[in-house]
Order: sequence, then C-alpha cells, then structure tokens
Amino acid sequence: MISKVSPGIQDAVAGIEDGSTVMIGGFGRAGQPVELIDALIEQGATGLTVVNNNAGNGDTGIAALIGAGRVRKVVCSFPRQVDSHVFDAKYRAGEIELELVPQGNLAERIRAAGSGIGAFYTPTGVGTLVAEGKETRTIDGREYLLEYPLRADYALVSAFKADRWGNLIYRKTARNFGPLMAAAAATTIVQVDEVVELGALDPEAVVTPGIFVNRVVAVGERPWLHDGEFVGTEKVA
Amino acid sequence: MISKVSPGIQDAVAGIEDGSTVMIGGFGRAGQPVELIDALIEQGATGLTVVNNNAGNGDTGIAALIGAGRVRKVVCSFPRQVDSHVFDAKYRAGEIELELVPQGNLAERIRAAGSGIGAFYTPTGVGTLVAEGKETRTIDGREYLLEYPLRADYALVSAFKADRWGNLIYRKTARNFGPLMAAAAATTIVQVDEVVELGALDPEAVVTPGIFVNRVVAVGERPWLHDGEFVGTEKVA
Amino acid sequence: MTGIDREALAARIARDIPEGAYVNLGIGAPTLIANYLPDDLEIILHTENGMLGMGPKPEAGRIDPDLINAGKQPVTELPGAAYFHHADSFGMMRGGHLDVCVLGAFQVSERGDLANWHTGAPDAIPAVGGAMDLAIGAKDVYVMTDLVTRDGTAKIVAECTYPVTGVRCVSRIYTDLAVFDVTPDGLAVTDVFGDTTLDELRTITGLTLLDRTP
Amino acid sequence: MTGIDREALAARIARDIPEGAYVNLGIGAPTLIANYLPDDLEIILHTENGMLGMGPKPEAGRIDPDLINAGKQPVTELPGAAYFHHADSFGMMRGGHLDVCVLGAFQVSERGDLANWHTGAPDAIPAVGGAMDLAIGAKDVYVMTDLVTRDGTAKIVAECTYPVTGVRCVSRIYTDLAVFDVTPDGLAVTDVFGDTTLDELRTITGLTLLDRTP
Repeated sequence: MISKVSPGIQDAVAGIEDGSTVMIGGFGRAGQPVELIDALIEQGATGLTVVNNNAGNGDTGIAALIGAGRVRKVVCSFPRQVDSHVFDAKYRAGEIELELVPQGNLAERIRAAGSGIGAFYTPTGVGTLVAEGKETRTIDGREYLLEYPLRADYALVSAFKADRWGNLIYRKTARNFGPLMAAAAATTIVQVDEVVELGALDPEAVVTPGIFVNRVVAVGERPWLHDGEFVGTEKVA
Repeated sequence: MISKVSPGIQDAVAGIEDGSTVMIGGFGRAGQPVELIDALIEQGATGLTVVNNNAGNGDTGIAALIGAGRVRKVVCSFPRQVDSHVFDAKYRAGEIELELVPQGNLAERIRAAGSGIGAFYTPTGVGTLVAEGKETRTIDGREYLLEYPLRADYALVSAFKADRWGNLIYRKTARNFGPLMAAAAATTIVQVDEVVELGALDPEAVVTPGIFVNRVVAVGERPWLHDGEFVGTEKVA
Repeated sequence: MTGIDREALAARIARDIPEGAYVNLGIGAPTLIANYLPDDLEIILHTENGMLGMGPKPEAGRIDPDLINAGKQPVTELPGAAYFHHADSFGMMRGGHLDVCVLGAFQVSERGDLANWHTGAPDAIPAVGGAMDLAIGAKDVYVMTDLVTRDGTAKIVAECTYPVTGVRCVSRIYTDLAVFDVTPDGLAVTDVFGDTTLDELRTITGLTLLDRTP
Repeated sequence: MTGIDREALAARIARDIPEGAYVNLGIGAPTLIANYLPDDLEIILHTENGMLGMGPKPEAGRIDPDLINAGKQPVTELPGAAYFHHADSFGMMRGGHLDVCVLGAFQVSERGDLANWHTGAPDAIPAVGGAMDLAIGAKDVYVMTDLVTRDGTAKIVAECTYPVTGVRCVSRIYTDLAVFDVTPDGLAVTDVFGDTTLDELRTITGLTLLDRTP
C-alpha cells in the first residue's frame, strides 16, 4: 500500500541538506507553509536558496527562516513589502543575495522545470532592467526574452486536503504557486489541513496529482475554518 | 448581464469564414464536438485548416467534415487509424495536406499560443524526422528543438457543463485538448450537455475559466448518462 | 487650472469599461475603480494571484486569509468565480486575454512606455512583482495617475528617465487634468477636466498634443 | 532454441515494476502487463490522454466513451485517480516524472535508439501520436518485443535502419529470448529464457553482448 503520509512534521522535512534550493509556496501569507518552515528551522538546514514570490512577511514563516540566518539567496519577484523588515535588514547588510524575476516569468520558469521545457521566449521584461544580459529574439514582429527553467531540490507546499497517494486540492487563492513548485522539485513536501481517504477527492477536481508529491503531513484545520465551515477572522493571517 | 449562451447551434457556428484555422477538441471520439462539427458542415465554411489530435474516425464528426471536402489541411499527431478511411483516401489522392506534430509538442504549441509564449525548446523529436529543418540547441547538456505556438481563428470544444459566463467543466478523459484550444483561438465555441446557473460550478473545480470562451450551446445529455447518472453503453462512441 | 479628484477620476475610468470586460485593476489608486463599476453591469475582475470573478472586501470578521487580491488585501468571491495557479493566471495575461488593465505610473512616455516599478534610487531594494507582466498583459493598458508630481514635474514625458516597466505598452492615460490616447501620431487629448486647457497641458508636458476633445 | 510467450514476457516485466511506481504502458503488447501486476501492490497507471490511476476495462454494458486510454479502448477509474489536460499530461512525461514506460519496437539499437513509429515505407501515411514523447518521457524506458521478426531479422541492431522515435532513450529490452540492459559499455544480457544461450543471441544480433546473467 502506498502511503506518502509522514507521521510527524520533522519526518516530513528530514534530509533537507545544507545548500539546498528550496521552493516555498505562497503569495504573501496565503498558501505559505508556515508549519513546514518552522519544522525546517528546527531541522537546521542552512545556506539555502529560497524560491518564493516574496521574501517574507512580519517575523514568521519565511521571514523567520531568513531571520535565523539559514538563507543564502532569495529568488523572488517582490521582496520589498511593508512588513519585509527581516529581509530588508539582511539585504542592506549584504548578508543575503537577491535574484529578482518578474512574477509571471517566475511562475513560467517553475512550470518549465516541472514540464521538461528547456527554455522559452517571454515578452515580459523586454526593454527593461531585467532583460540585461539576456538573449532576445524577434518572433512574428514581437520581441521576446529567453528564460530558463527554475528547478529545486525541495518544494514546501501548503494545500488544503490530500489523500495517501499525494493527490492535492487547494483552497481559493492559496493555490498560487503550489501546483507549479510541486512539479519542479526533486522532493515535494506538502502540509495539509487533513488527509482524507483514497477516493474521497473528486478526480475531476484534483489540482496536483500525487505523482508530483513525495511526502504529506497533516497540520490540522486552518483557524478560519471550523469543522469544515468558513467562520472567518478579523485579519489576513 | 453577460450571456455567452447561443440560442441554437447554427448561431454558435455563425461567421466561421472560408480558409479559417479551426481547432477541434477531442482525442479520437472522446471530447469530439460532433454536434458543432455537424453544424459547421451545414454552415458551409470550406478551405479550413483543422487542428486535432487525429484526422477523423469512421464517417462522422471530423471525418464527415473532411469527407464533405471542407478541409484543406490537417495538423495532427496521429492521422492513420483503423477507421480513418475518409482522411486516408483524401491524403492518398493528394487532396489534403498534412502537418504531423508529436502529440506532446502539439499540446504544448497550443498552450504556448494561449499563454503568450513566443517559442519553446522541447526534447521531444530530437534526432528524428520531425526535427528536420528545425532549430536545435543544447541546454545543460541535453538537446532540444525549437517549436512555435499554434494559434487558431476558432476552437470547437466539447465540455460537460458551462455557466452563462462560459466557465467550463469537462468529464473524465474527454477533457484532453479542450482547455488548451479554448485559450489558443480568437473565438472559442463550446458545446455542453447542460448550461447551469451562474454559481453552480465549484470555483475550485472550474477547468476552463470563461475568459477563454466566447459562445456556449447546450446539446443535451450524452447518451451514456441518464439524469446525471452514468448508465454506460456497449461500445465507445 | 482645476481638474478632478482621484475618486472622480476612478468614476470616469469606470464609465469606459463595458459590460463583459475582463479587467485587472492594479495595486493602489486603480483599485478605487471597482467602487464605481455600475451594479447592474457584469464586469469580471481578475487578480493575478489566481482568480477571476473577484468580489468586494468582506464584511467585518469574515476575512478569509486564503482569499486575497494581488495587493494582499482580503476580497470575496462572486458567483461564477474561478481559481487557477500562477502559471495559468499569468498565461492569461501574457496571452492577451484580459480586455483592460489599469495601472499606476511614475512616468509614461508619449510613445506609451511605462515606468512604475523602480525610481532608480541606488539604495532601493528592487521589487517588480507582476508589474512587467501587467504592462504587457491586456488588450488595453490604461494608466491612472496625477499628471504632475507633488514637486511639480510632469509624469507624461518624451522619454522615461526612470527604469521602464514595459515598452510601448500603454494605450490610454487618465489623469486628474485630462485623458490622453497614445496614437501612432503621438498623444491625443480626448477629455479635459475642470477649466484645464490644451495649451496648459502642452506647457506642463512640453509635448506636442493632438486635440481630439469632443 | 526456446523462449517464452508474450503472456509470460508480460508477467516477467510486471515483476520488475515496484509498488508505488508511476507507469505508462504503451499501445499493443505492453498493455498486457497490466494483467500481471499483483493485486496486492499499488502501481499507478498513466494514460497520456489525461489520467493517472487508470483501472481495468469496464464490465459489459458499462463502457464510458468519456473514459478511454491512449489506445482509445474503454477503461475505468480507480480510487485516487486524477484527470488533467494534454499539456499537463505530456508535461508530466517530458518533465521526467514517470518511473517506467514500456513500449513496443520495430528496432532498438545497441545504444538505446528506438524505432517504433514508422517503417519508412514510402507510401505509408505518417502517424506518430505520443510515441516520441513516450520515448523520452520516463526515468526508465523499457522495450517489450520479440527479438526476431517473422522473416528472421533481429530487432536489436547496431544502428536503426527505420526512422527513429528517440535517441539513446531505451534503458532495457525485454524479448521472448532474453532481457538486455543498455549500458555505457554496450548491451548486457541479464536473463535468458528457455534453452537460449548467449552465443545464440550473439549470432542472432551480430552484436557484442556482455554476460550479466546471474
């Protein structure tokens, strides 16, 4: 019987080596796998390259990982936010490297890695600073940049529910980068609210098929749900 | 109020011009929009370039369109089947042009058109006859071919259910090329079993968002369902 | 010289968006436009973090942290909504499926180059997000901005001096003083607000401006 | 010289597929392998027209024309199945996510080049389908074939004379007479069936063959 379910969260993050490239899902805090990141901090891996849309918010999640000094480099589209003080300080102190990638090119580079595309031509960024040093080509009268796949050793993803084969569904805009990163990493580790019986997920509605998932860990219901009903909160997490 | 619902099937196919490139969904007969194709035959457009995985089965659907002499060229991955006698005869008589594209490159070229990718490097077909005349490039030690987007004037797609905004869900392996073609055509025309109330489709499970759909027409329940229950048939359609 | 305030400008832009349009409203002032879209018209809002059919902000206490817009503000879901991942969402933009995108600007050139992501300040931490994708990501890219900065400099210019976000991507510029269409012959003024005159606009911008006012 | 029949060969290949593997069984003889996968092991079958978790053929009268495999034969859905469109399905293959793919062959070269789509006959209508994607679309590409054609020609060759489907893509060749691993040093025989000898295999193929039999 296949079971990708890890007994505990430390089992889920076991083996992540120093110097790994780790994709971390989420757009801001939506879909950020905070419990897995906390486990990774405890696990101790350092010298990491982190791929995420942002460079951490507040003092938790990715910000905490950066604050703990475990991140050598961030690949993201939007590091500077009102609450990105942890990254900002490290960056200004020259203690962290930044590779800036426009958001859609970031998503497409991750997709290319997962789907075996060697490189692709994108119109986004043509004529801007991010095009510097990049190959360009005019196709059908429009100019494009050549972009390469972005792969990872590990992906940490937050989904809503999983089955023991690793099939995943997400919740609302927390889906964001999860399905892409799951396919682009050698080892994909997923936290979910709940692991359901095999067959309980509608095969038409599975967003990430289990083929892209290596480990699943249940972390309990998100605080804005109660027994599966949406009850809301006063603020964004 | 937005309504993309066409009152009748002839309204749905109105305006398709002679010489158009028409993508037609389906893999074999699964997901082939037979009612829309019949309407197109009646509508009369000719000199068409048809993009589909195959080149027609038996004497209905795409085979009937080819048989009626309306198709100048077929772009597909697998024209030769046990029941592709209509295409076979036209091809051997030199009355129809064929562009052969490996199935995954076909899918990815259609996806590239829908998603604004100028071109992409694929490993499929390297060193084979389909690579002849194509640019190649070695990336990270692996050889790739450069492939370009495949666009269409019209897409004819068969989905399972739609709402009046054109959001679509499909049924099982009849999904195949539908979501890709819907995004790659200037005008996308969809036949569904049923048009449901706005809000009746689960937003997490919508496969083709309405932004890719221009016209929807209901053609009634597929014969292997009865009041929404699967009852089966004796053979593949 | 008088113009209109930001709310009135948002209302003005809202009037130009037809029923059935798929629209992305950029972070900042453009989000105000949503408040002026007529209730009896269906206009479908896209948020690039992965949703079509975005609704207004939730009632107090009903915030869903899984349901946010590109500005990371809580939003709601309308009947007919759909969720998708980032590659599909940005493919939707890059593939030219959105009808209208409205963005803020630091500068816009008379050819339609847009600068809105980076002031070029040497100590700034660069952050682009979806700006460059949005700039090329709609059939029509509209800019919503004051014509003049607080220190009196025109934001519509012959050439952008700030790093650009996209090249020849803007089709129309809505400002507090006038509306400009970007045309192959140069900028054309289609509306003036308050008592603003074309000559004043020419003086402010230093540009040749075509008169296409009604 | 005796070997094993096609059913026995399918059973032999099935034994090499571990629990938890994601497997694509090509059209034709490889589909027989599904019948020999042990019921107590979970092995997940992929069909490139858009499904993981494919089950056996349906009972009489319960055919679902919306649920077919790549050979366009009716199949069923197992608990844990998932559907996806063609770009996702072929991305899954091209991206190297499948563990095993088993294909038929016209010819395989000693370096692992595969020819299985086109005999090169001048009057043939070319049809490739997913063959070229499958050839490069798994961590291990296995070939299942008779070693010798009906007219006595070996299908394992120094160089393919038929048009190739993929270059250096095959990792193992299962035939009615023996199993061959494609190694950097050449072909290695790992199993012989019936009373077949290595020298007979060398005579049939005309190739240098390494002896890695147990």
